[in-house]
Amino acid sequence: MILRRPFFWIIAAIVAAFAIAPAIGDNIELRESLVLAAVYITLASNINMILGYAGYVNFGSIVFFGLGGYFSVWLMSAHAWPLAAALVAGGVAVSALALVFGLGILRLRGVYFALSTIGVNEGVMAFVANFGPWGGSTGIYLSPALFQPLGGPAKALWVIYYLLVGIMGLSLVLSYAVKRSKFGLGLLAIGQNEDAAALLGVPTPRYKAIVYSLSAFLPAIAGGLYFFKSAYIQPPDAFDLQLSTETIVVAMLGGQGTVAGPALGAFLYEELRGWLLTSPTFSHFQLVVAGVLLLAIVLFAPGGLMGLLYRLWPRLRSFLE
Amino acid sequence: MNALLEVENLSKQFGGLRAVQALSFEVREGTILGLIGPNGAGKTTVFNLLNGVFAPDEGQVRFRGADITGLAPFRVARHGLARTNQIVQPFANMTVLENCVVGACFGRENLPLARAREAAREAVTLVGLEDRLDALASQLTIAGKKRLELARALAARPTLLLLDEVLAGLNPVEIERMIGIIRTIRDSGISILMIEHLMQAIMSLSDRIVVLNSGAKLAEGLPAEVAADPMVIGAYLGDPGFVDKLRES
Amino acid sequence: MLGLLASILDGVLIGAVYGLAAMGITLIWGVMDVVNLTHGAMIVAGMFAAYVLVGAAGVPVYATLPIVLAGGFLVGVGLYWLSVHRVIGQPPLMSLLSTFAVNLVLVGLGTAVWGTDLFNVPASLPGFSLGRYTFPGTHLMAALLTGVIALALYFFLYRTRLGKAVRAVSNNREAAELVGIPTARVLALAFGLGVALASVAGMLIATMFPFTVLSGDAYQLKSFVVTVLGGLGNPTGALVAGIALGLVEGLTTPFVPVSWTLVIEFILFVVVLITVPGGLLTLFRRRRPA
Amino acid sequence: MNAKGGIKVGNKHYKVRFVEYDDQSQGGRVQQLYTRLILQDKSQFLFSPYSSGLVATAAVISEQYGKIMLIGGGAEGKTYELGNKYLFQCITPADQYLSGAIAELKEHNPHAKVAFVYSDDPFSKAVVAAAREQAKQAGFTEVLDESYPPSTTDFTAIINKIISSGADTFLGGGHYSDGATLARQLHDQKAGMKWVSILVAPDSEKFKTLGAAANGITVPSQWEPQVKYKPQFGPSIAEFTSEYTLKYKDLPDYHAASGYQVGLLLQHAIEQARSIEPDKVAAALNKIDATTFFGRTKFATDPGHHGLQIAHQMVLAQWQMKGGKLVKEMVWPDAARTASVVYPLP
Repeated sequence: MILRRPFFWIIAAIVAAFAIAPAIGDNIELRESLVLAAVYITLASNINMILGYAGYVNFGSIVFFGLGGYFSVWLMSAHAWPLAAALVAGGVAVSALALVFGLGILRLRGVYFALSTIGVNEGVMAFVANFGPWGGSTGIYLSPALFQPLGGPAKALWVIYYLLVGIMGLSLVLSYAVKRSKFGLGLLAIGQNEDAAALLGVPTPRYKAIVYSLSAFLPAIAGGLYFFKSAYIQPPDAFDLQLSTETIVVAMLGGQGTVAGPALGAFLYEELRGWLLTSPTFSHFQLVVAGVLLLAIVLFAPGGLMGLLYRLWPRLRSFLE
Repeated sequence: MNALLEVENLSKQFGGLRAVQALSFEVREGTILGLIGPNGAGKTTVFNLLNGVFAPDEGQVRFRGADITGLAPFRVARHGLARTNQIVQPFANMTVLENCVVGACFGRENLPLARAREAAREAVTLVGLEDRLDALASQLTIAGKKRLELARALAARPTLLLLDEVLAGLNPVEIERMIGIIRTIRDSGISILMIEHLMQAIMSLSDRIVVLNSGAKLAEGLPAEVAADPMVIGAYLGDPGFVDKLRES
Repeated sequence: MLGLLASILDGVLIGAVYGLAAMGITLIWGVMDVVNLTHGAMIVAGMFAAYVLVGAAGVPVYATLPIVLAGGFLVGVGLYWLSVHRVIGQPPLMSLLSTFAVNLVLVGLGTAVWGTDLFNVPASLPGFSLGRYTFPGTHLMAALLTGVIALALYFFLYRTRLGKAVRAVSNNREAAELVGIPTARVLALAFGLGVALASVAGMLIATMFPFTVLSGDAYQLKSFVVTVLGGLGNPTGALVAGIALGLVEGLTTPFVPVSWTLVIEFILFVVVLITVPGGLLTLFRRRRPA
Repeated sequence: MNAKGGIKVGNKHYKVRFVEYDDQSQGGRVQQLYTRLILQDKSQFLFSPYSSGLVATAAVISEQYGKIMLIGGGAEGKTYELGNKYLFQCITPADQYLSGAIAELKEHNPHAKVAFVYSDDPFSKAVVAAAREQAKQAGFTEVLDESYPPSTTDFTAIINKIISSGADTFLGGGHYSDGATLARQLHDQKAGMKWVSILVAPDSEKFKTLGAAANGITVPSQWEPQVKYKPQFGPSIAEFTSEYTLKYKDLPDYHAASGYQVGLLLQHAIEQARSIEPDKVAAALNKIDATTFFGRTKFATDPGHHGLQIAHQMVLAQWQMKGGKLVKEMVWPDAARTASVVYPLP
């Protein structure tokens, strides 16, 4: 049924573009820039399910990405698991852990919830920095030999890229499928007015816990891929609160609550950052530029880019969600 | 006629304040029960206790024979007990139809999305909002929002509907219309428990009336009986001392 | 044993300063339900203001306090009109993001101007000793000044007309508006006060510890922990919680490896949020009727 | 360099073009930018990012393309145990950071009671892990071992712990603000240390703003302008220092020096190899055992540690009060000594 919707084909086209563009002429530089875009899109689409749909501000969503990275990297380096198994195991473990955290902190609402997510991220980071099996604060360094089963580093980086694009595609499909489902309708109702939703029969505690756990799964796998690619993982990189906040910025930029918005925002933001970093004029002021941009959106266009597009072409709403 | 909802010895205390004290009553199938009382009598608190917004300190609530005391609000809704809010709480950024689909999806029948849409359409038509189907809830007038609130609860196809002051804030024309809607709902087989301040309206709508004062039941009976009860008159005159005197006498 | 006592005492002194910083966050939250994410940047601004005033203008260290206080207040009022006023009354996400955006700009500018090198404000006062353990005079002075500022704030909020207006707006904005209180201006005033407290805390910290442009993050996080322990919106709670946290740190350091203190702190933070969102003080207060 | 005709290879002259980006210290950025350097900017040789983790991340790219990468920042040794072929560490690895301090201290106090207090980060941990062994061999007693989170801002309780432990020697630190705070609080709280070595922070010129708290603090450094090596090629120490000062209006620190050193070594290796073929240049680098203004350089060539720096020595600097002003003096090794060490701390 989902296959018959035009928007599904838009997602398919985005994924295809990501897959094909760098393959033309073996354009590795484009690929490396798209890797980060794919990671941002994955993170933003997933946080959008809890932020945009259910209305819960998760400042610490990066904890899923980091823990997923740790689980997978550790399984590969210390227990010689193959990549695929390590990734899936990481995703499942982190989702399960998210369910446990979620049952605790999802009793909180609004700012209290937002603050608690910072606490979870910082607490987990401090714990991992002391956790011996994961190398404590030194983290885990991966041997280049681990790239051999994938055909050496050069080929491995392509494999990782395609897997990441796949995860990105799955994130978009998941985000879309959730939005079109009864579950998604319940989440949107929670996001608008949680008490009214509960009175109408929306099982709010269960739905919130499920979406929190669900939004952890794909970012955890993306984390596994990302840190496998980086060949090392350390607490400050894995649990980077700055990246976490950027994810929210990206979702806002595109338009929270829409499916396409976070992806659009993530792509533009990443390309902008990449450009600012390599531009001699702005490289020292890129934080300032990002801040001014964000402030302008929050104050003058809270609906994000999608909000602007909808206002310009209202008919867009019917097929671009 | 069977008792649909049975409330027994219900009590709730907030800090030192006894909001509801040892309250018992029942709603029979196919009837309208009016719940009246002066401001602060604890009427909305009773609704909140029935709905599971608060858990009672004491007492029991049985609905169609099942014990629903202290269940979470969404579980109560699943049993077929729907409710409107005194202060309207629409999902502002959803359309009228989507608002009602939420009701239909998660209510008693727990419908899948496609069928919920049909149920929602029916409910919207029943309250007469069919021409605003795709309008955002935030764009409706107060009267429109009140009707939306009602439609959303109806879409769940409940067995019992709790109405919390659906007439407040409406002009006479709108009130007439709403009273008509409420009658239609009752005639379709849905029982109703309603809180209302407009005496005339509730006297004419209700089959029976329960009067609440300071959280306790002051009187119960047919509308005509209650209207003639001197204690009720005293309570409404706003002189609690008068009531106490009557009690003593 | 003496060492433990010394650590506890000093923990209390420093904790008081953390409490002062947290009062800034909690005051703003209490009055307008906004979590001020420029807090860390404003603490750093206070540090650099002290550094520049002492270094370049030759102002005596503790004479910078009123200047930083006034400057922080003005900057805060400006920030309110720039970034907060338009998002008052909107979902909490909006104010979180708008203040976060300003924070990015400030940190970006700070890094461009000062880099990430370390800075130190030369301050030295005679302290006193307890056996082999010494309490630096700067720590005593900072705690003392914190007490004075906290008292002044209390006096302002409870004894002046303007302070009463702030509390009225905090209790019920609509009602305050109905009785003729210019709420927007009162909100700006409260935001200015909150920022002033943050920058003064920064100035006092600068008299004790060296710092960099990026020091704000650590102090902001600490302020969050203190604020939550004390109860969001409760200035007295913030001060008490700051002192309590300093006490806990002083108490645990001799026995627990320091690298675990953060884990303990954040577990405490999350557990308190979930179980007593009103803050630890509510545990001691008798329940009042609703 | 280009003004002098570039690098001479046989009878060809290669012009040098230098491209740099700011990696924001983010792993993902590093790979993106190094790919850009290799593919778009057509870089033939790479200089490393700053920090051991980022070196490991960049190495995935540089090794993939068979590009030589010279490491001027990132002292951790682990990366070289992973079988990389084109990485060359030009600075002393972490495990040698405190060996000078321990050797010098042994001259003055063979029975030192040491408190190790260090930041819980990979670099500081690696430094202390090695120093712990070296201290034991020197006959010192370890009385305290405490790592603190990198975000720690107040060390009061830790310093009381040091005082309680009866330590007379402090070894540790980590980064800028924590190191400076430690120095200042050790002084403010009159901890009574006779010897204090702190990583990284005291190397900054800004450290002297700590005033009396800075006096007597020792810091291991990769290089200081005061060293006295006799270069076999490249500029003399005086030439490098004066050129740098002329251009940047500031004294060079060891980051600047190691930055110059990696370029110098690369130029030397290219000239020796008479080629810019990576394998030939790598072979030339493997053969280097030479002293420049930066000190001696030799890379490990066994497969288990390929590219690890095994010859370069740290120097130990001490802040000393001279005529009311704080100056950084070299106190170890003898070859670099500019002043005798002040022991115990004033």
